[in-house]
Amino acid sequence: MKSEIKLFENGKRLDGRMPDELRNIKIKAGVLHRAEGSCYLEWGGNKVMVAVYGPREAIPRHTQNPLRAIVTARYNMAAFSVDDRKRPGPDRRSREISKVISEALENVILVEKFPRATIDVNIEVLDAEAGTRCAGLTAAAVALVDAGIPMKDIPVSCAAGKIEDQIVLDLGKDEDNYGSADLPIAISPRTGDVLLLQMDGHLTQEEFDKAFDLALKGCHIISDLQKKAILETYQSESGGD
Amino acid sequence: MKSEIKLFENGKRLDGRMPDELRNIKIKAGVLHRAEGSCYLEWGGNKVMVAVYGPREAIPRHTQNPLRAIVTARYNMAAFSVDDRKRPGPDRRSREISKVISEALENVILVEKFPRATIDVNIEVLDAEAGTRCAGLTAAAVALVDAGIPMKDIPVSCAAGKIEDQIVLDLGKDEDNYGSADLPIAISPRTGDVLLLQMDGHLTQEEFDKAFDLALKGCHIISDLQKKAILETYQSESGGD
Amino acid sequence: MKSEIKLFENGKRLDGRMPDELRNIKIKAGVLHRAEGSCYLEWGGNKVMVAVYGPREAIPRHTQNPLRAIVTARYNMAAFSVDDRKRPGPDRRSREISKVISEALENVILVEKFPRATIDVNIEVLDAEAGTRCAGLTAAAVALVDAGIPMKDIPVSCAAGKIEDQIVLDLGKDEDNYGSADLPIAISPRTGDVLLLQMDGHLTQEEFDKAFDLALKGCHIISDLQKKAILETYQSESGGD
Amino acid sequence: MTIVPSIKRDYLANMAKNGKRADGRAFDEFRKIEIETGIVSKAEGSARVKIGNTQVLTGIKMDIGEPYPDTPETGVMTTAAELIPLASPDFEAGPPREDAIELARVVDRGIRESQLIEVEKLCIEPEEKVWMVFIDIHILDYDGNLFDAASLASLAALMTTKVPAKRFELGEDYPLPIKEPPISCTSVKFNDVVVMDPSLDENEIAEVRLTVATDKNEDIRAMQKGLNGSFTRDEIKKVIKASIDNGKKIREQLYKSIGK
Amino acid sequence: MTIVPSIKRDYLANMAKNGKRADGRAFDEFRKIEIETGIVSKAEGSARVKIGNTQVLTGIKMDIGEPYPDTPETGVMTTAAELIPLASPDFEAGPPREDAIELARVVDRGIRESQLIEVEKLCIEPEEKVWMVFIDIHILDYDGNLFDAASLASLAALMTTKVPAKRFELGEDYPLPIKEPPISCTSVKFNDVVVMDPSLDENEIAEVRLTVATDKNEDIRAMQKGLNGSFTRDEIKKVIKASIDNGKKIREQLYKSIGK
Amino acid sequence: MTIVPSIKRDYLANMAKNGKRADGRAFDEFRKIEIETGIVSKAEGSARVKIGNTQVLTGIKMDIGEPYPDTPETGVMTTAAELIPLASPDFEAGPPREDAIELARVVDRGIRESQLIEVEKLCIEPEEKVWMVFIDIHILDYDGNLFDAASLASLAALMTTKVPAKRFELGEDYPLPIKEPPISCTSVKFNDVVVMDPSLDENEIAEVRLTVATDKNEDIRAMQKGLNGSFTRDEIKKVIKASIDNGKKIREQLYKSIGK
Repeated sequence: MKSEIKLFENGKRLDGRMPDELRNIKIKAGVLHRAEGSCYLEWGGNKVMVAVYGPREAIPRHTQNPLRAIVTARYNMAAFSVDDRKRPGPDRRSREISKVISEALENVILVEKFPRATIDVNIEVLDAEAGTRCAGLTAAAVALVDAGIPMKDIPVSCAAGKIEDQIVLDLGKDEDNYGSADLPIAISPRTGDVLLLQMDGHLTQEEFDKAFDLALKGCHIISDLQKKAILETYQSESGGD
Repeated sequence: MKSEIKLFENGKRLDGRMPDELRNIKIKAGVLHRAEGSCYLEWGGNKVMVAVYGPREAIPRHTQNPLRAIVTARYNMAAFSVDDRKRPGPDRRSREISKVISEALENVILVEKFPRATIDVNIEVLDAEAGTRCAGLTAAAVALVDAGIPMKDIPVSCAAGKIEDQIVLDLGKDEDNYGSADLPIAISPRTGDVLLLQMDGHLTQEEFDKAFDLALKGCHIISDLQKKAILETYQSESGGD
Repeated sequence: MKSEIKLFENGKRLDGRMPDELRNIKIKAGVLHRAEGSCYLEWGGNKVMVAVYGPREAIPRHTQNPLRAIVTARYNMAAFSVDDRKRPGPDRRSREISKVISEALENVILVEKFPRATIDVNIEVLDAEAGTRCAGLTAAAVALVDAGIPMKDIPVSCAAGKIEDQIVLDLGKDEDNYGSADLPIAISPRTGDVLLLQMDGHLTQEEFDKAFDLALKGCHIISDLQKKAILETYQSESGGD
Repeated sequence: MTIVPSIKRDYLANMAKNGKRADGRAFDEFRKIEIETGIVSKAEGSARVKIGNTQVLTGIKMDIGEPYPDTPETGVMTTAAELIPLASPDFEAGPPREDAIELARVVDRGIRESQLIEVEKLCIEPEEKVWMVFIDIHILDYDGNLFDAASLASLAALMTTKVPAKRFELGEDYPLPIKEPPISCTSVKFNDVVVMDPSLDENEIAEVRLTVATDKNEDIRAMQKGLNGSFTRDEIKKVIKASIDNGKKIREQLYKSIGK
Repeated sequence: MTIVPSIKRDYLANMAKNGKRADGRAFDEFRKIEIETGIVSKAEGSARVKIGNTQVLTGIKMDIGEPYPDTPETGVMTTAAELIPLASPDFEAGPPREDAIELARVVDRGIRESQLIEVEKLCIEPEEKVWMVFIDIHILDYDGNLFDAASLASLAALMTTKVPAKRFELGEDYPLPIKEPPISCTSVKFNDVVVMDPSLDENEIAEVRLTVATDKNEDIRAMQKGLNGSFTRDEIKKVIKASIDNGKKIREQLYKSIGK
Repeated sequence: MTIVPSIKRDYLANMAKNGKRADGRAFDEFRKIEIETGIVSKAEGSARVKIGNTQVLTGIKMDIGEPYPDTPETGVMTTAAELIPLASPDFEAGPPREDAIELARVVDRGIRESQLIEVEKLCIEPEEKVWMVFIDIHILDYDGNLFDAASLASLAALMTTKVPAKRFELGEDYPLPIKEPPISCTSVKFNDVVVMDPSLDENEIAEVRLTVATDKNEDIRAMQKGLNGSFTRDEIKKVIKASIDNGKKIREQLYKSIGK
């Protein structure tokens, strides 16, 4: 899996980025008409659309929790979002990602306010490069704000990784394929609490610390972009009236 | 798909029919013991068996409509009814046909009389040539009468099409494969209301009018056969007593 | 299917057994912590684990019988239990075996004592040679006793068969593949009532009688092993206190 | 899972005590059987069998496919049964359930284990191409005793099947190579009475069921016990005897109906 | 299966009696249409179409596969539609349901039967290798009239699709060979009024629906009636006429948007 | 989806406040581990691992198949986990659910990403034939901490697997080529206490879970956070440290149990 492609040239990465540099990120909230909250996000070559519905009564009833709302994130990749067409429908990978994103979002949503309800977060990956789970979670957080769902904080996600023995921020496609470690995290930016954490690859304890710090730094930068996008929606909404 | 087979010879079609001639049609009602109404129909090389159950309580309950009965037609082709064995179970084609037949039947059944009920119409194609949806709907109408389901009218279905630039009635197998348009319709014969209408192929507006007229003509001929079959059942039933 | 392998040598079978000899059988009850009753059984090369849960409320409710408990045996082969890996999940063979075992167990369990309940009997085949259904049913009976489920009798199962025109007890793997008949039965040992009976192959009426007698004999031997295993559990339990 | 229809049971049990069945048959008597072949023109073989009002249609399709690796020179057969909702208000659409699976497997084993089809003659090219035989059983009208009707329809369909060699450019069509068929007869027991060829009502109150397939030499070729009741050894013997007797008559009718 | 929203129906029917629609359109008028292509970089072709607030994204993927045995020299096309829960509170996750199947089949037939894609030009090696075209329709925002939005998005995506020859080492990429596209226009009827391009509310109270695809010669290329209401012959004629008129305008916009 | 068993939570939280666990263990202490290999004779490798009363059986089957097109010279591995209803009153029959999928994927990644199996040595013929390794995890008795038991059973099974070359006429059987195994250790947090190797009760009241796989160089080879609670950075550091310490002991026991 890990081959001899050169991932650095003159201290720069294949796409010209510095080791601690994010790919370009664009976030726009309130892009869909039917959804109660929505967000369109471009992150490097990733394009993600998120729609939030709810809180509404969970159906069938036996899925209801009498004390709080359940949060159901549904991460889905469009058939055409990858090089070789993906069969439509959930697979094991998408079901695992849906699970870890649901858990991360549940942490910040004030679920106790909506007993017996469900809050549905639909994440559609329209174009996929690397890092779609971070992109999906980040967009989902904005869509939840757009839907007016009360939250303790706006969660945000970013990854760091290791390529050619260097720790870098936000792996691109080739870096993901040929790098030697990937560490996606999600945090509550206000407290620094870790809501999502996965690691595949090989990191010494020192490298882990460095990668974790870098991912944290990325999270905080992106958190600002989220807030800006939310603000823009409010402004355009009031502007539009 | 459209090749150079000759579909006319001396003004006659491959099977010797004139352009406005139907294939042979045989209809027999009341052929099954368990079903509340049934019909066996042969139409050219098509053999279709229909059984009607209901009105009975729709289960599960969330499928019930509190104001009227739901009509569920289930069109199914037997695995052995076609040249290459068909995998058992519904496919996208059969589900679409089930849907358009259900909708056509719902139009004439007095569904308001049976709130919360379901009326199930099971259509089994045992031998398939061309035109099974018309055959299935026509047989279903007779089986509904046999079951005593109250209806505004007895719907009837027939197709017309275009082969070698001629408009003809009731396409046969090769005509369906090599012809250039197929227009199946179903009507309420008393009013002429159109209950089913599909068209694939290529027709000018004039050709459409001509084909539609021809299909209507076919419907009225078949409508008489339906009524004859229903009458025969009543007679044989009273004769048998 | 039936080839020219020699299944007898000097009056003995391939594995050295005499015609009326069982394979080695080891039975141990109470081997699992979570299950309400359990049994681990080795029978020749077969290894079977059974866990019993219940009686508990049957869910969903429409599966409940208001007059008695339902007994749901679930026979499952582990993917690695056979030469060529088996796809996980039930297939038609395992569903049929689950059905005949459920029916045999229902006969002896006092189901009237537990209206609306289900008693679940999970049979996992971890290593499969021949005769897994007999092994599974025999182990299930012990696990039911271990769970304290009241029964009229402890059912027991064994097969006889025909190889090279001889009737033999308890077919081994090659005998099953190359023999000419297999007759698995299950009985209630106290009354001799036949609870399970299947036969594949070719037996004259006389051969059937002989095979049936031999299988009965096997059942009674195994019945003693079941009782010994149950006794050992009680003793070790009281010894442990 | 339904509550036993106790009134029906009492009524039939009372009649049985006096040696009678609701439709006037003797305990070991079949209903009228009708066998008709060549029903479906698209199928390589087909037959419709009626036992009383029970009506089953079996169609046979053949195709060319790869053999299984462990039997590189033998044809492949597959049996599927559908309890289509056409046949009974109690049958549901959807994937086959336990009852349909047991039915298909019992018919399948009856054909497979009795080596009815000479599958070794269905090899076209070892390891590459063999004939595949698909046996599809459609229940059209369910009025009791599915096992025997499904089995008999499948036999009649197979015995009149033509291998479609011409369609695959392998010479002329020829009859599917078939051996002597074993005939299935099914009995059920309720209130200590055993009756052959159960009607729908008898099927519904049955405590236990036994199907026995026998051949013209009166040998046993397959057995399957069903339901949660039990048989005594003596009852099993009697069922075998009655199955042989009825099997003989049905075999004659089968041969006659297919013109042999 | 839902109860007809009768208040909504009364309101819209009353407006219609006075010749009006809730959003001010004429009966035969479409909402504003936007067409944008080249949306998805991973796809061989893609387009997002908005009709009012309804928003559909179609992506085209191409691959190499085996042709069907009966058409050994023609490419293969497949159309799938997903009514993903993103687009409406009423759409559910899971396998496609009747509505999605009908949608996919109508779009598929519109492309297939009109021979829009020149599939005979998609053969690489007869009987062995042909191009496969996968048309995947994603509904992003559902505000009525899915059929036309899905069909138009699929046309725009196909007309801007590049065959990825280079990726498979078969020379340079080239445009997917395409003929003249038929344009689908959908009308619905409620309370004896027929309106074109139904809004979500109009869709919900519709008694019957008719989709008509017409080409630039004003010929009819496909029709599909839906729902349990009925049309008179006269209504059908009028719908065809209105579909031709609107089709003409939409065709112009389509060509313009893809730069032709 | 169940209501938090608050009495249980209070009880365990109270004990934890006093530095205690219900079964007397230290916070960073594992239960007794038993490892037994060679359990299943039909499997190419197998192991049963007990951690306390939790009992997991992993069986390895190998077969020959085609490699993936993008890795034509590497073997293929697949991991499946079944939470069979044998193991717990809460597990249900049917297709694997989210929990089983996460379990299988975490074990799979732990093996795959750590490159435990030297898949490049499993090529028989490039692009044509490679060895396929099927890792099937059966939970037999569920008493908490599935991740570590499943992972350890899979390691032990793989490390004792023989490639069945003889069965496929490819020479003598030989041990599956394996590198140094990373050991998984799982911790959970409740009421601000973090404990290693959670018991069933601890699992049920856990707010958040962290699994860390480390190798003999004390490097981190895989991590997975689960559940909707959160960790502070400091807690993560401590969990890593404890995982390295416990991993060392478990590695020793693993090597000993497989006779190395």
